[in-house]
Amino acid sequence: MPKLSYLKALNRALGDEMERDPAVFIMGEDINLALTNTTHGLLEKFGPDRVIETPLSEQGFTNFATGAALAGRRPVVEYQIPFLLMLVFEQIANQANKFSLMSGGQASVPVTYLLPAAGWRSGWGAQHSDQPYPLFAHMGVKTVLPATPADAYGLLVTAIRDDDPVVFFAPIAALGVREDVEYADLGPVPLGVGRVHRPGTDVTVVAVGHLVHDAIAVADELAGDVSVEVFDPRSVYPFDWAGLARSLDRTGRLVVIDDSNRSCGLAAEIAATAAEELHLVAPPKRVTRPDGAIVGAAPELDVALQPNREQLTAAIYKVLKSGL
Amino acid sequence: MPKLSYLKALNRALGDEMERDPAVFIMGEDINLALTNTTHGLLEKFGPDRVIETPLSEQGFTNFATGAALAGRRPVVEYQIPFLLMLVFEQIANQANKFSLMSGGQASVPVTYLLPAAGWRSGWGAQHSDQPYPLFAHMGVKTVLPATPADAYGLLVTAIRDDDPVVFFAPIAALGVREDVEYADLGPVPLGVGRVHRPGTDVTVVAVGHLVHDAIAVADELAGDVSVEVFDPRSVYPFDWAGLARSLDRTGRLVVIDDSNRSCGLAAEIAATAAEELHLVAPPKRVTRPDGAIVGAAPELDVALQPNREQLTAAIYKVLKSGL
Amino acid sequence: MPDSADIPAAGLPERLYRTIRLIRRFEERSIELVKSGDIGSGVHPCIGQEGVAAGVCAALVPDDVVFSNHRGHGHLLAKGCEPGRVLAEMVGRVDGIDRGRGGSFHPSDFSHNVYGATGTVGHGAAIAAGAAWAAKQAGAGQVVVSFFGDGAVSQGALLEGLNLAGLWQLPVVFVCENNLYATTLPVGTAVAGTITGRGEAFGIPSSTVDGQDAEVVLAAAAAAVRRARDGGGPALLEMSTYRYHGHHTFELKTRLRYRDPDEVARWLARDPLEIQAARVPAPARERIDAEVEDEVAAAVRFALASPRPDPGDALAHHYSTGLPARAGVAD
Amino acid sequence: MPDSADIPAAGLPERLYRTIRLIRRFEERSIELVKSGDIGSGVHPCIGQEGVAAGVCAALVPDDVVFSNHRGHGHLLAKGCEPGRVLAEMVGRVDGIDRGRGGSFHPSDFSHNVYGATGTVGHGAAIAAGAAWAAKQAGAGQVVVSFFGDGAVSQGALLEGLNLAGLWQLPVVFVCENNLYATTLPVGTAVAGTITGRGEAFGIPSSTVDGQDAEVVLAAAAAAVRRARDGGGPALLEMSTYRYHGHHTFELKTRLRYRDPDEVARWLARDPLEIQAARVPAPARERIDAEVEDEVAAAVRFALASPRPDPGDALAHHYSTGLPARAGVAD
Ligand SMILES: Cc1ncc(C[n+]2csc(CCOP(=O)(O)OP(=O)(O)O)c2C)c(N)n1
Ligand SMILES: Cc1ncc(C[n+]2csc(CCOP(=O)(O)OP(=O)(O)O)c2C)c(N)n1
Ligand SMILES: [Mg+2]
Ligand SMILES: [Mg+2]
Repeated sequence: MPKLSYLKALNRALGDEMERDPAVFIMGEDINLALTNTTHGLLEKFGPDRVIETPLSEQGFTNFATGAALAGRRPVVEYQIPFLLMLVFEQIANQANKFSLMSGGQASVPVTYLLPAAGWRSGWGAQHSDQPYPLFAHMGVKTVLPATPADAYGLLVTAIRDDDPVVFFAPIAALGVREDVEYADLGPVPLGVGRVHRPGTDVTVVAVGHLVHDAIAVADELAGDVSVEVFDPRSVYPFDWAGLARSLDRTGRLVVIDDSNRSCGLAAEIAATAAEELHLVAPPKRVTRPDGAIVGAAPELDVALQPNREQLTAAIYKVLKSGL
Repeated sequence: MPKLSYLKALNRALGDEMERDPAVFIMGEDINLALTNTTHGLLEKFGPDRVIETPLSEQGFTNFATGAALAGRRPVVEYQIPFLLMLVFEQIANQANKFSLMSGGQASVPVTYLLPAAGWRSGWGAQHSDQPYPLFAHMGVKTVLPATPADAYGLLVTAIRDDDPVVFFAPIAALGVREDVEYADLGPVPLGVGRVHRPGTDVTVVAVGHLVHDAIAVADELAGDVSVEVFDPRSVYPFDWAGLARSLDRTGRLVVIDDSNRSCGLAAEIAATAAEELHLVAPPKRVTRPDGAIVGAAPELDVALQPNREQLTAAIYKVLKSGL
Repeated sequence: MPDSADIPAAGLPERLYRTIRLIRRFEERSIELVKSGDIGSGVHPCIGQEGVAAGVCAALVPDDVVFSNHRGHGHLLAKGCEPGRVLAEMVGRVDGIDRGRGGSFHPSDFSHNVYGATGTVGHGAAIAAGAAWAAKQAGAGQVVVSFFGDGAVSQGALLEGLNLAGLWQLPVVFVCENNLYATTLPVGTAVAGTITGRGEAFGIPSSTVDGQDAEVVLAAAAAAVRRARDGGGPALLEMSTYRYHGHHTFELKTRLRYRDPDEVARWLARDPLEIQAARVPAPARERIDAEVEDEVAAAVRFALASPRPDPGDALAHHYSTGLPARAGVAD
Repeated sequence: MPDSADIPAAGLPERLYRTIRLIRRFEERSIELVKSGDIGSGVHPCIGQEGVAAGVCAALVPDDVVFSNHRGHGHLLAKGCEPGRVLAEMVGRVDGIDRGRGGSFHPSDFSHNVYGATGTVGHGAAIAAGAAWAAKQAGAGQVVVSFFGDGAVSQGALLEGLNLAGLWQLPVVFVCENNLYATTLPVGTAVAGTITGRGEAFGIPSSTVDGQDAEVVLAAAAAAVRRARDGGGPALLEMSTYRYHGHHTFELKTRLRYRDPDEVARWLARDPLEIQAARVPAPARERIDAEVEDEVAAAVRFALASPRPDPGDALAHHYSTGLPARAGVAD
């Protein structure tokens, strides 16, 4: 079976969808030369009418994509750095995502916003390592954060085919992940449907993106001692509450490990919903980033601010020992 | 005792701080004529070097304020509409708020971002009624949302004097609130210190902004039947966790009513922290906006999407009946 | 290919007069409906600027696309939208062009290729550039018009959009309605350089046009639209115009003083309605006036008779796929 | 008032040569430290562009303020920052100008009035306008310089900043280092119109300058700085220059092909170091070269000898008031 990398899965999904649907095109910075590797070979195959190299005008071309979408096209817009999604936040959350509503359903804005560089870049400092996906969830913008190559392929295909704006976060730390897959088995993955990577009965660990792999590693480590279920929602918004409910019905205990900031982050939403609406026999625990930027030029400072396996392990034992 | 309105409190705080500290100035759109009334009389009193009317260049003048702050000034920047804080989100959260960190403490950016129009405008549609404060909390930007005229005065003074960026949300629905105060009693209110508006023993209702007044009304209504404590954090970030802990130690039961969207909103953070770290004898409940924009030209549609007293009352009874 | 260059000359003055008159009376009735509380948002009246909407849209064919802005009623009526459905939208009823979800501020009517009016001033120009790119790719000769005001030309996203349009030679006509004020801000205190200079900086042919004379507007628009249609790229037309009312009907209460009465008087003397009326024989004018009265009266009746939306539907249309927005309370 | 117009002519060629040589050798050593893994972020080398930093900063007095960008080492060294502390910052040590919190990408050094380098391309120009406004208000004749690249001129916030600077006649000199590429994007495929045309659109005197000749750069900068200091308002200087290395040291691995070897050769033939070297007598040059070698060697020793930050301090400096950032785990 061929090994598919996460990065190659993105590239393949883009190529397949551009092949399948002439309405699909991609725009962004340095995509002709595939600086991020996601667009590798696309210019040669589809030409400059489908692969649009843009100036450094993120707000302008994000709005531009909205206009092209209103006119029937399916743009994929690539951004090189997480903060660029903050720079265009208003164009996505307050404009693109509201056209359907404001037009009473006449308009649809099927744009995919692709960030193939979410999260920490070692030593790149305070402005290159954010994980702004909770911001989009808060505004009700469809948002995905796949952990595996097959899910990355499937959710990118789904995002492109979806009639609403969808923000796609690909964590830097997961881009190298490889998976044995039959290409024939690759296909769309529905929005809002999670996945249990590892069944367990003692505690549910919710993780997204690259942290899914850390959660699986910890689960393996603790196997025998603790039966950990690893639940990966895959979509940040809409969220698979039913899937999480099924898992908590089994375990009754919850730990969330998340790479976004703590306050009003994804882990907060999961812990809050679990506490309010789902089956818990012990207080939930969160392992997240602090509410601070990744620090700077000193990797040791950065690492100190990132959720890690030791913290996850400690949290798991804490929830096992505690009860309500 | 003179009656002070919320709006007048903002105007008075601006005037007092500009009087006290020549480094303070205000910039924004239509402030010469005080379209929002917050700058009433300031141009006449302080002149065009301290009251700067700006073109429609929100990103430009938000960055401009950062530059003036780095050079030792204390800008107050007014925005007319909630979404404008999304438009400049990157300039505040990724730039202004990171200069202190990126400079290793050399730089400070004492800018106050003043939104005297937070929340719903009846019939003004999908783009004029947002409550984006959880977005700033998520990024660790100091954020306040006072409910009363005296708190509005005190927190605006504090925001202006604070050496970090502070976003000040004044809810439209609270601007008309009036309060008997001795001007001599007006003074700074510290960041991150909440306030118990009404002590109670059965349940803690956390509310911010204009919803504090609804919470108090419901508490009064239920008095005799249920003893409701109304806790107003006043600051969204930093949050007064110690104050909330003291309240929950008394009540053990929590309802949060909040006008921001549900997912990853302020209520999510409060419920999550309470569930994880504080004393609860029953699952917390949230009464929030849906993850949707306020709808449009039909007020009845808008009202249907806003948290209301009936929902709060129902939630209070629910948490009283439930246990862990 | 549609051809906007040959606009039937026959009855042209009458057609333009009719459009201007319709917009004028529609706006006047709208203001009454604001006062009566039927239009909850208030409105941004375009009274005084009708010549721009009438002239520009007369240069378009139905396939052409319009992006409007907050002062947009005139753009929609001139593009051919039904007055009754536009007004129903403004009063928030189910028969509105947007089912009451857009309102006066965010009108769109895809049946007439009005793609919308985002509330973010200036950003519609960049959105329009994207629609124009799609039109160019489709190759059917469609032209996109983006209306915005003088305040919008200091918004970065608009300037970015001009760059993209100039860079890729897109079939878009940028129509800047320079009414000298952005709310209370005089254009001279907001714009360093000139408005046309901003278009030219991005290689876009730009010119200033008398926006009070619909026939002058039409001539300028027709030339720009024709060039865009023929692959000649974008244009920017700065329309010198003036709003006779406040920025928004809230000025009926707030009474902001920021315009010199003499200035107002000078512009009232160049009323686009009167300028065009003078070109139409009295009998025809009276006939048109009567027809417009009936049409506007019918529109008001239609709008007010339309049912209010069911609050139970408040979460509908948030997503094109029908995904219901997540509710604010768990049951 | 400080006066940049009378720059001491005595030893000027030597001073400019020394600065260029220092930047060149500093960058070459930095690249070695990237290869050795000591600089984790990699760097954006300014080799080939040293004439711009040297010439512009020679026109400034210590009180003047500089806003740098991602390709900023040269700006800092030319402004007088200590090479050792700048390098310590790049390797993330506590003796760095920003205590290791800024790194190569976000350097600031308030002791030399370098106010920082935001990562958001172009936005520094708008920030610089605000600092210039504060300087104008202070009335001490301080001038602010904002360095940015050709890619930045398509960023809306920069264009908004130009409008504010032109509108309010602020003492800011916008220095666009046009090295023909934004990462891999050729300027001609990004900029409709011209770069100077963008400045002029906002009423800012703008000119194109040979960025490879430090003395030409200095003359142009000195005139602009003098005018700004005297209340004459902003200027935009487009410096024609070229980077001899990749956009970022990641190109050492990725080997992107986007520049014609002949083009590279043509620009190598106009090396700012050689151009300035030709104006300095051999003995002086050899003395300077030796001094620079010692200075850079000492800088490397200083940087690598400086302690690494304590991970326990990771939450420090997030807030000027000392508020500790909220931790990611509750204890
Ligand atoms: C980006 C942005 N800034 C501010 C506002 C608030 N606002 C709405 S309309 C308006 C004035 C616009 O003036 P102009 O563009 O000249 O159009 P006009 O109202 O004169 O037709 C302002 C400031 C907004 N909606 N969007
Ligand atoms: C707003 C923004 N867009 C994109 C990037 C990613 N990026 C960093 S540097 C750069 C190229 C900048 O080119 P230019 O302005 O010409 O400066 P140069 O690198 O050539 O010195 C890009 C695209 C960014 N940091 N900020
Ligand atoms: Mg105007
Ligand atoms: Mg460049």
